[in-house]
Amino acid sequence: MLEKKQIIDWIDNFTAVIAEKKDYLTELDAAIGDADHGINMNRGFQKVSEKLPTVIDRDIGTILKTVSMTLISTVGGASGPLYGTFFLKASAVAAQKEELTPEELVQLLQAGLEGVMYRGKAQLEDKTMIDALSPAVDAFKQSLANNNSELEGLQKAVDAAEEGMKKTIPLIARKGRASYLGERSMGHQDPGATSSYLMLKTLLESVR
Amino acid sequence: MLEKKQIIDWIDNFTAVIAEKKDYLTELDAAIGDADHGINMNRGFQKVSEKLPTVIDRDIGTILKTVSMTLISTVGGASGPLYGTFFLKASAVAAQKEELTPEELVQLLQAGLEGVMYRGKAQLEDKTMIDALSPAVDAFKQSLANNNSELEGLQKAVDAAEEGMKKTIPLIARKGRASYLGERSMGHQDPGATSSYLMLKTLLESVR
Amino acid sequence: MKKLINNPEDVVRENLAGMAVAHPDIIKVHFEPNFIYRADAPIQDKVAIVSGSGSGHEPLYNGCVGYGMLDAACPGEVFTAPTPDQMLEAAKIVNSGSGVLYLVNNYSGDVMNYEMAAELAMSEGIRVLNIIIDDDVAVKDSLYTQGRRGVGTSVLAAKICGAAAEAKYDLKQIAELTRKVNLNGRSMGMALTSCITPQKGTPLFDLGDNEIEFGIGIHGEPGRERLPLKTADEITEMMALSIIEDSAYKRVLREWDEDKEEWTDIELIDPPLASGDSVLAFVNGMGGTPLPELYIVYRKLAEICEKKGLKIVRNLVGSYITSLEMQGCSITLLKMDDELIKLWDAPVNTVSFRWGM
Amino acid sequence: MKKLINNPEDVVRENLAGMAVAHPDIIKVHFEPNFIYRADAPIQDKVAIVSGSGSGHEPLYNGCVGYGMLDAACPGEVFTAPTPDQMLEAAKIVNSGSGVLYLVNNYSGDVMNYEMAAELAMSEGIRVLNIIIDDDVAVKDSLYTQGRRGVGTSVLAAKICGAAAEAKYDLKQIAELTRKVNLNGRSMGMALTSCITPQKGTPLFDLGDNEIEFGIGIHGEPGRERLPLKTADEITEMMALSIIEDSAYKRVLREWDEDKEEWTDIELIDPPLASGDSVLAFVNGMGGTPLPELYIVYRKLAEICEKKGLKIVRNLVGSYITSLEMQGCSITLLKMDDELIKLWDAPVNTVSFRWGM
Ligand SMILES: Nc1ncnc2c1ncn2[C@@H]1O[C@H](COP(=O)(O)OP(=O)(O)O)[C@@H](O)[C@H]1O
Ligand SMILES: Nc1ncnc2c1ncn2[C@@H]1O[C@H](COP(=O)(O)OP(=O)(O)O)[C@@H](O)[C@H]1O
Ligand SMILES: [Mg+2]
Ligand SMILES: [Mg+2]
Ligand SMILES: [Mg+2]
Ligand SMILES: [Mg+2]
Repeated sequence: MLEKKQIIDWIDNFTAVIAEKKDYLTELDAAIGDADHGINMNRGFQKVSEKLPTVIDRDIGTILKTVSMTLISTVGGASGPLYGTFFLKASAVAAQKEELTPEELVQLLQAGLEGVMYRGKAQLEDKTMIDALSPAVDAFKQSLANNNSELEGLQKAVDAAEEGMKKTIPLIARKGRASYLGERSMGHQDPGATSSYLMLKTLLESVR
Repeated sequence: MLEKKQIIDWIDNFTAVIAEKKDYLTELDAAIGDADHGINMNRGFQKVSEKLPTVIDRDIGTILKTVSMTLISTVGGASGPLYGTFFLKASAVAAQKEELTPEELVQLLQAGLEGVMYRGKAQLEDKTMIDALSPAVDAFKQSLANNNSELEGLQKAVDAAEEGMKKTIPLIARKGRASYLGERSMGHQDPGATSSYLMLKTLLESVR
Repeated sequence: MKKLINNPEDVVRENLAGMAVAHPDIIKVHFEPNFIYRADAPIQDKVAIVSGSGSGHEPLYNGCVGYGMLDAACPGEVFTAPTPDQMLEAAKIVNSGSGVLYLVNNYSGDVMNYEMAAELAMSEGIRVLNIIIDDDVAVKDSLYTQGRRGVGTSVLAAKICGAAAEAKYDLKQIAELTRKVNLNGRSMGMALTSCITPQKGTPLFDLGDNEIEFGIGIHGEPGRERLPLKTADEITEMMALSIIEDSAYKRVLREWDEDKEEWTDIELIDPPLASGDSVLAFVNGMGGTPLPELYIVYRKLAEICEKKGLKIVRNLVGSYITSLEMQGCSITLLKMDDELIKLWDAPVNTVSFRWGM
Repeated sequence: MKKLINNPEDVVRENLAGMAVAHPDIIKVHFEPNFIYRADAPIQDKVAIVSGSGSGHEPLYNGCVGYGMLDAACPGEVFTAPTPDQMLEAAKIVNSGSGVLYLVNNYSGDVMNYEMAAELAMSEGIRVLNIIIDDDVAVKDSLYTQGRRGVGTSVLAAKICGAAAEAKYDLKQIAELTRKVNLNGRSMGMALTSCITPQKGTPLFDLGDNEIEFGIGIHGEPGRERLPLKTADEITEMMALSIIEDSAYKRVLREWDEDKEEWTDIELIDPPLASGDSVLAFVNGMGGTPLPELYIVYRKLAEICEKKGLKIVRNLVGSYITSLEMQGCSITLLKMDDELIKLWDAPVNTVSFRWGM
């Protein structure tokens, strides 16, 4: 069972993680993009941390929708609509809820992932955040199907996200700015996959 | 007695000296001007060396006037009109002549100097080419008045020009581009005084 | 980092504030969300055209707002696509009821933010069409990439479609015209140096003293390949030939289908240039390149066009789409016909473009 | 050195060649000696205005040739005053018999070359007056220096006097008007970086990462002082105050006396700016500075002018007088009256300036 408090912690902690990893994410983006991913994400989550206190008494759906709307209107670039859509679709699953069952959490992540895929039209191995998110959702689902605990499932998800993130290194990008580099995008880790991995890792840590 | 051949040698040799010292003069100008004095002078004298063969059969006046006109129409900047005027006024003294007496040579340099002063309105110690030319003409005149030979007189002129050139180092510029630097022009040798010293030194070497 | 700025976070806002006080006769500026719009908006019975991408490309769209061109421009953060609320609020102010065309460059960020903006605007009852510009021949295939980027052609499209809007083309007609401009425009760019974004504070990439990046976009991204430094004539020839010899390019773009009421993929093919074609030749500076270098490039480009049988009927030389202080340039060739020439020549009055009035 | 050029020696010529093919409707180009002139020159019954200085400041005078502005521009080598034969031949082509005004910047090279040009032109029966622009307040005294340099005001003078020539002011009247513009204009500039001339190939001076040059000219010369890097607002304030608080400036300039037929020194004093004055505010980029930075400066300048009681009635923001790819900017304030406003607003059609037609 995931309580609202843990969701709020997740967002708060992820805000801190993004602030701390801002330069790292930006450096990753400098190699195959335009050197702003950390800056973009940080601008968005700083604003989220301003907005969050106004809705902490509301349901999880409202909280996640606020995160979504704030990201959509402050991040811009590719990651703004993508993370914005992720949280928007996630918020629909959590509408009216004060807590989430493990199954609901999987649904929530799954919905977010599907939103990202609809908006961005990327597939697995296009060297995007999908490469972290998609295997994570699969691993989480599988783990629950095997009757593991929520924590165990989340741990599997984070492991899969990390593996997916690292697997982006040798890939040739086929979506987003990095795709223009063609073969020159090989050998670099995708910034969006990295921030997605960090997002799931922070979720695990906030739940534990 | 100075023969036409020696005048032609002087111009030829000075063309070579300028080509060789181009970067040096430009560096001097970079410190207190706009880094083009060597480039300007070289552009002019390269053109002079193209034009000269067409007039070597004419009198010294015509030869020097050709040098003048070529410099005026190719050098530009401050040094173009100044060296152009120097040779223009000098050429008037040598009009119709095939050789020059020592006295005529002094008059020729004196006329050139006066032309430069009229055109540029600079005085001694303004940190310009005047600081090399003016003491040189004085020393030459003085030396002849003391019944020294032409060569001795020219040697004195070159020594005085060198001393005048070095004396520009501590001066604060009051004319030309360097004057905008105010006290920051101190400690640098004036490029125009340097090229003027080289011109006289080359004359001596071409006569000797 | 040496820039004439105060805080890096304030660059976009203070730039807009400066434009607002400098050009009140032409534009107004709205803050939070940020956008620039025509001082006399909305214009009755006229389709409104809204564009804008990341900042750092000035004058670009900011300079294109005014009579005969854009109704509004939405500048994002530096090199970052603007957010949907900017385009939504801009659309609300400039829409006269005749609908809004979002002119979108084909970067994943721009495309997605404009799609969200269109969804929001339509949900508020504003008729909107998104048309994408993807003209950068440095991107070879559309299957394994995001597809061609939108670069030089977007400014030309803003001028031509802006004139069409003044001439009372309706929304569908302008959408069709924009597609036509896009399919007939091709660009190629290169960089001699990188640039420094205010937020990052260090160069986006390192280039050796004897290297250039060939096939760049306009966001300080590295290009298609890194090459040894060449002469202006050699570089011009490489760029011009990549454009002139580019073969038919097929891609799938997502547009809103007003009948089905959903985003639909449409396939578009642009025909290659051919001897005998009339073109508009646009030599664009990346910001830090002195104007004479652009004319040196234009001079060679004119020579090559002549040799290839292309007739330059109009031209544009200057730094219109920049990457901050980057040194480099791009070439755009837009195949022209009588309609496009007439619309190009039509009066315009913006900060960057002014003629005929 | 990384530049989009072929041979350093060919930069000026190839730039002109590019301009000639790009703008045949506005200008023609003459080579050896080099100058650009109005495509429709000479204009009957109109005084001709000729200017030009070293190259490397583009678009500057090259961009000012056309209806309502200059009749000819004579570009020298990079950062080197042009030679008298350029101005002479230009005068011969553009003179319609109403005489020629040489608009000269106060650099020793420019002044001397234009004096020689005037002497040559007069000896060929062309009536010529040389009027000098010296507006750079970075130069404090005129006694121990070459005197103030001609910078931003020269472009404004070209526009205003060009309009006066179209309005059929005669030569003496235009000379008087030019003096008036000069005495009412003041400029101040600064640099964040140096620049590289094609011929030298290395930076003209070295600036530390946290240093700026304050009080520079436009030839890549070092400035009045080197200061630690500051914010845009601080820099703008320093520049604006040097101009606004500049006291009356007295200098002696050499002009041709048509009665005495000789060069004569005349003493001129320009009155300081005072609260209540109307001004044209011109923020100029040095070439490598992105446009938003100029608007950030303009924004602060407008604030300061308001505080000081100066009313900005017209403005100009952009890179019009550059030093190649140098980063930095200058501010010019020109005190305006009804005559100057009317002439500023008059129609103009050049490569850089186009309005009212
Ligand atoms: N179409 C897409 N689908 C999924 N993810 C994408 C897509 N395009 C880009 N991304 C992700 O966005 C990241 C870049 O985000 P960011 O740098 O903030 O935006 P931008 O590319 O606009 O500068 C990439 O690393 C990639 O993971
Ligand atoms: N008014 C003047 N009178 C005499 N010499 C001058 C004057 N102005 C400049 N000079 C000389 O010209 C030299 C600079 O020449 P150059 O660099 O070729 O021209 P510019 O200063 O136009 O770049 C100076 O070093 C100085 O000696
Ligand atoms: Mg990015
Ligand atoms: Mg010099
Ligand atoms: Mg970006
Ligand atoms: Mg010079």
